[in-house]
Amino acid sequence: MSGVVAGVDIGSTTAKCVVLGEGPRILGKSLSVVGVDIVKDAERALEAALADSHLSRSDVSFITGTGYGRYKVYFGQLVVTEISCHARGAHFLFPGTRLVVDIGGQDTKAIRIDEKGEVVDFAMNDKCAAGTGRFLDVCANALGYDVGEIGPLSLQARRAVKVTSTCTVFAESEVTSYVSRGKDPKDILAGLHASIANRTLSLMQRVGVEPEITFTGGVSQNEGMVHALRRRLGAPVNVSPLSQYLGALGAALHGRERLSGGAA
Amino acid sequence: MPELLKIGSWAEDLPDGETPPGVEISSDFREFTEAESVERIVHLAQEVLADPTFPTVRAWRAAGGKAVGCFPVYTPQELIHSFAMLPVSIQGGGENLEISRADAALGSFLCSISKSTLEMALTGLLDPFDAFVFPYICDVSRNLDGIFARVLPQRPSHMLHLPQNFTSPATIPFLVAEYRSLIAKLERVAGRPFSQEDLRASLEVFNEQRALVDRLVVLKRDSPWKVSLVEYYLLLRLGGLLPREVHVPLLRRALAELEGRERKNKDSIRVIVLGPFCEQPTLELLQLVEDVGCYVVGDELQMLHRWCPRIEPGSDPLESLATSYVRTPIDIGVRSTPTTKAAAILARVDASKAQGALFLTAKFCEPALEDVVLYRRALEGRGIPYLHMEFEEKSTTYEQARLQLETFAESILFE
Amino acid sequence: MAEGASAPAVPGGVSRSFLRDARGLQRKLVEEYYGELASTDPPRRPVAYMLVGGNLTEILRSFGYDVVFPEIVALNCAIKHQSLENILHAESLGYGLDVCGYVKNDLGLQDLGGKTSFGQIPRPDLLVCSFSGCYVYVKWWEALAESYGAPLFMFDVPYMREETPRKEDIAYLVSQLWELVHLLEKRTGRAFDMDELKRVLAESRRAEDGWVEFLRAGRLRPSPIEAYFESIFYMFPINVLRGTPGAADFYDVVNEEVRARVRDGNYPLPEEKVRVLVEGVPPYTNYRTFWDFFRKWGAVSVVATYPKVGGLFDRGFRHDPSRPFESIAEYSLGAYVNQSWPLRRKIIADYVKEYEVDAVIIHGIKSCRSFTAGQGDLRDWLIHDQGVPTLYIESDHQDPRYFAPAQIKNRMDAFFESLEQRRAVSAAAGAAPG
Amino acid sequence: MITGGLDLGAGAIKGALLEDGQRILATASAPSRGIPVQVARQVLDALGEAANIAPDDIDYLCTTGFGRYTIPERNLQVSDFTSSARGAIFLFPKTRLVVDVGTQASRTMSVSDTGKVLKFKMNEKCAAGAGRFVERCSKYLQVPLEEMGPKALASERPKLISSVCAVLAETEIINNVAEGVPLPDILMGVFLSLAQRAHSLMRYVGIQPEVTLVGGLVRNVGMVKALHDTVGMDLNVAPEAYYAAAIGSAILGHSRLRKLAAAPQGAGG
Ligand SMILES: Nc1ncnc2c1ncn2[C@@H]1O[C@H](COP(=O)(O)OP(=O)(O)O)[C@@H](O)[C@H]1O
Ligand SMILES: Nc1ncnc2c1ncn2[C@@H]1O[C@H](COP(=O)(O)OP(=O)(O)O)[C@@H](O)[C@H]1O
Ligand code: SF4
Ligand code: SF4
Ligand code: SF4
Repeated sequence: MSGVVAGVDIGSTTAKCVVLGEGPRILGKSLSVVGVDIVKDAERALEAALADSHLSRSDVSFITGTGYGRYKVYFGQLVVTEISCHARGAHFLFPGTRLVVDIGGQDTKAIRIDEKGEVVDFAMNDKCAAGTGRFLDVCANALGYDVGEIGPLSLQARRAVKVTSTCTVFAESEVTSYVSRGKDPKDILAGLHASIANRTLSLMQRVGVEPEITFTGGVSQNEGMVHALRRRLGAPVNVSPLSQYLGALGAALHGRERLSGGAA
Repeated sequence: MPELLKIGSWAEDLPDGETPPGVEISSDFREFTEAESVERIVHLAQEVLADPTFPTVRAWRAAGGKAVGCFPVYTPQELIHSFAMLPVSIQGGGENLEISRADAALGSFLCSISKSTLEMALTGLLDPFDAFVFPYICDVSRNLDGIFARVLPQRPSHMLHLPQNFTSPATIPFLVAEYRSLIAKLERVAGRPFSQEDLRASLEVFNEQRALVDRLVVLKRDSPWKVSLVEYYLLLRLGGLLPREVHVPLLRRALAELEGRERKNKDSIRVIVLGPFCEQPTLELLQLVEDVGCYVVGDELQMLHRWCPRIEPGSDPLESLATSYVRTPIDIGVRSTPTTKAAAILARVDASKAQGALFLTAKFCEPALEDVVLYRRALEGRGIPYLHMEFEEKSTTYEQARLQLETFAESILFE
Repeated sequence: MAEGASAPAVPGGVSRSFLRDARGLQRKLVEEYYGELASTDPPRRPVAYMLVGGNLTEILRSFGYDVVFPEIVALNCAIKHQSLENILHAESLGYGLDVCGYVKNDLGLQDLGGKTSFGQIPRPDLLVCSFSGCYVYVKWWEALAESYGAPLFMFDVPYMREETPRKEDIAYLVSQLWELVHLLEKRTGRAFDMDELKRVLAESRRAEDGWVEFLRAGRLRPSPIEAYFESIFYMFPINVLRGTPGAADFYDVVNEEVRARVRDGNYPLPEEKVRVLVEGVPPYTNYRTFWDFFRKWGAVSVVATYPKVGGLFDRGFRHDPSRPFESIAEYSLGAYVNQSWPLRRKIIADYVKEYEVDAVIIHGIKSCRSFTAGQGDLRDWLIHDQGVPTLYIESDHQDPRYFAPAQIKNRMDAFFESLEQRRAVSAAAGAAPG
Repeated sequence: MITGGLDLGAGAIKGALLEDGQRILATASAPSRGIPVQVARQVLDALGEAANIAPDDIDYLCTTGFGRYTIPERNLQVSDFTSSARGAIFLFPKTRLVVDVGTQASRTMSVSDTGKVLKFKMNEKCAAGAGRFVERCSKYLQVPLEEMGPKALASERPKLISSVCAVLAETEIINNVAEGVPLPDILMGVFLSLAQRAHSLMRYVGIQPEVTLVGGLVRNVGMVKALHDTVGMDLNVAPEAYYAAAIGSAILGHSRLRKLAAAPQGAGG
């Protein structure tokens, strides 16, 4: 049996898959938008990652599903919540990590982990989708930008506009009203990012702010958000180009442990 | 009316984490004692409110005094005063305070004032206080006391059970016992024993303040064009932030100016504002109410200073204080109504000759929310128009509020 | 960690076969109770509305009143999925989104005529507000008084900030109790009968003994009872039928069943993996779904705070026929939500020890501030000061719109998963030291 | 006399030109994107073109809607409630209750026989009572906005949405799709859920015998049917009702202009 394992992370917004070889080698990965047919999306995510790693289905000996749609990963042998997976993934990339902050499409999580990468405590945004990727997507849309653009733009702000509405539904109207009052979109964006950073900090304080922090999830690809978080914390934050894949990576790692009969 | 000053964007301008510059107020409150015009007083009041570090309390402490923070709506501040301590009304952190830790401790679906008060406790902004009193006005205020006991163990906090049975002969003795429990804590904080004589003197100081507050309330009711809602509110609000001895002369000077004011009576509608008895609307919102054409001729703002007309100290001032609470019928969301809500609201509308009622309730404030239904039923029975809007401490956009207020005014004014 | 599935891994419909006769008897009691209330056969007994916390059932019963608890009517509606309609109706009357779901459900139901699937709820002749532990009680009863025009008796119960009440507190309460007695004498034209009250109190006491025996069964390992979910069924007699022989007899049946469970090895779960304390009001609209989230992980609730809203009997309190008024006064002070946070924390810490609890689940209620405001701080205290793994989740007790199954499940899965992992790790470390 | 009404909504800017406050000369709309003033000009140009008049021929311009203060050339601005009520009465003179489901907000108001607003209510925060929600559903269900209504009509067992939050509701819908609920049932479920919210606003204000629908929702047959079924009574619907607020403000502009003409010394706007 090969030591190749795969992790499939079906989030609320995107599906991610990582194929992991023996040792710390990522053989391939994929990222796609989730649609309405989650079962198919999961399959496609796996196929794409396999293609990326030039492998076929039979080369993979263990598949783990995670994320909101983890129960739809019918072809997998194990399901683990994305909380455990992000913890594991972050620990793998940055072994000193003690606090993981995952901002995804619909959830924000703060996860405190120990030196082995086990979850000690976690907190999630409770009330609603406020302060998540969706919130940024909606606001970006209202300003006529693509999500990829808003981070860099926010960094050019001169004077952040204060955004108070954290409700995704109403933030949109707040943003529109600032535009109509002639505020610079960059300043509005800086305000939006600052407001999410503040929300996120509040979540982190629930579990305790620990010295080494790793930022994961799709929103960690947004430099503006990374900057806002660093500024609000007054401390460095680990980010990696792989950050969005850490859930899938963690899932693969959990699978590997299971395969080798380790603690799982 | 002076232009509403825009203060308090310090949170925007400064890098996060830095403490804001305090408004310089000399330790003897000279600025307040010297402030001659209403315009100047309003300006000072806005500065005080925009600064979450409690400048008046710091000034008091600088002179060696002790201060006790009181959560709204009613606390017997006379008691605190009788120990020569400064009783201060804590009414939230205002729109500039970032809430980050309190959310976690309290839960999401709570009024802003409870969150911002806890946030201030967690971030050291309440350090200028020596003790706290939380009256049982609602479950949130009550629970805050127990949370304070954990997060600020060095500073005593006391939950005061305000009775709700106003007919039992045992109520007044019970309230006296409640006050005695509070007194026991205050004695420890102040480092001196309670004295009936001191309380008697304090009652007189508060009586003087109440008489002036009454004059202001009557002025606002009878000649609403002479004093704007923002001025009115700030003058009252200062009453819970300044030493009473500073507030009383200040209010007297302000009243002299306001009563003599020559202003045009605008074509506005007369409304009574119900609901903001605890958490306070922002100044912008208050101003908006009058901007769209409503004169506020009755309200529930800052009830503490006008709970009862005056308290005769009598032979047992403590009992007099308790009696005044129990025997003064006040129709407000945090006190069970002895009559019916319908009778209460209609009497208030009649007394103020209001043409409409505006319910401004703090978001998540259950005591206020529940009354709205009974009130509106009574108002509908009489064909009195009303509008219900919720507010939060932090609002930067007022589009929705403006839209509804304008419609409300238009619907009364236009045919 | 849960096994992956080759078929949809939806863990619906887990069997709850450990429930036997008591559950059926409870159903019967509820049906009979509402059936009697609904019957229009004269002569009708007068009806008093009352609240669970600090209720004065015994006194009213001694005057021949029937008691209706709108909270319990509301929770029955919610369990039967009938709450949303009432809530929406209350919202159209003007009750805001953030008003307590009990209040909205009840006032909505009343306005719609009081018809439920378990019977017609009669109108009140008297409203007794035991203001014990929740300010909303005051508002709610004011609203009822206004809509029914029935007289309202305000029974003001001081909040407990010290473990023992002051003598002035007791004096205040006893005085109010006598005022109630005089009011009842006036309304019924009957003289107060102290012997009858004592007899009723003795019945209460017997029921209380039985109820406590049931609750304490959670201390066994494994626990033969589901202290949280099962209590939802068995709280009815202790709160509503207290003072009647039926209540005490009911707990005899329950306890017999619990003993049989131990004897037969018929436990709530085949394997008790995690012993849980649950704090907070249940999500009645979805409590079965919620329960399944526990079962899936082998989690059994061995103790819960919610069943104590009607009194902290398990902490030693009993109604006492030899001190009738004083003991009623002490009872009304002892509702769980009438305890200050420091006292609540102490109760929870004691439970964690006495019941050998592994983890705490706090269920916050969106529209209830009395129970909920401060539960976040409680979580913090449990984790950091007490070292007990704790999960906080939020939904509503009455409003199904706030129960987000996917989100709650996700949090529960992650929580139990991490518990399991940490155990596995420490077990591995224990097995191979060094 | 030609008066113009501009309704600057969050989703679209709608305009109407009226002759003597009685005859609709033209209506036009454009989506609200970018700078409102510019879009408003486009709408005004389109109106002028359709009615074949020059911009200067508009004697009086009255704005309403979210952006009513942003247009410098306006003579008057009125609130959305006031204008929609007037528009509804103009279209259906016996209207006593007006329901408006727009992009951001759902509103309802009771009106007098002269079109005066008596009581009104808009949706609270946290309630997914608005058209933007429908737009987003359209996006991720991959059904064009215009087709959502007609598709929904085929529903047999509508799947209601329980969440009050627009964002959480989206997840719920996605779940439903994943569980194989037929598309028409999902769509109708969305409309029925929105209709229930609108209905509770209507009940708050008080149901009246004649109800008129205005705003964006009249363009959606699914929503109209859902509301009809929920309320259980006939509702006035007309294509012009999409422009009710714009029409209403043009009418209000006209009566203001007449008043000004009658009392020339009080001119100004
Ligand atoms: N390149 C990028 N720049 C900025 N934001 C991004 C980028 N890629 C993804 N995002 C954000 O990440 C979110 C999705 O995060 P993800 O972790 O994939 O969510 P989930 O796991 O819930 O599906 C999107 O809502 C988007 O806001
Ligand atoms: N052709 C259409 N088909 C279906 N729905 C439509 C159509 N046009 C608009 N809508 C709906 O109407 C809403 C916009 O309503 P509108 O009254 O213009 O809002 P606002 O006044 O806030 O701009 C949109 O969100 C959409 O849901
Ligand atoms: S605003 Fe209302 S809920 Fe909040 S503390 Fe004050 S009275 Fe209580
Ligand atoms: S304790 Fe909570 S659930 Fe019970 S009545 Fe009070 S607010 Fe409602
Ligand atoms: S509607 Fe807004 S505030 Fe309400 S739950 Fe949803 S995102 Fe949060």
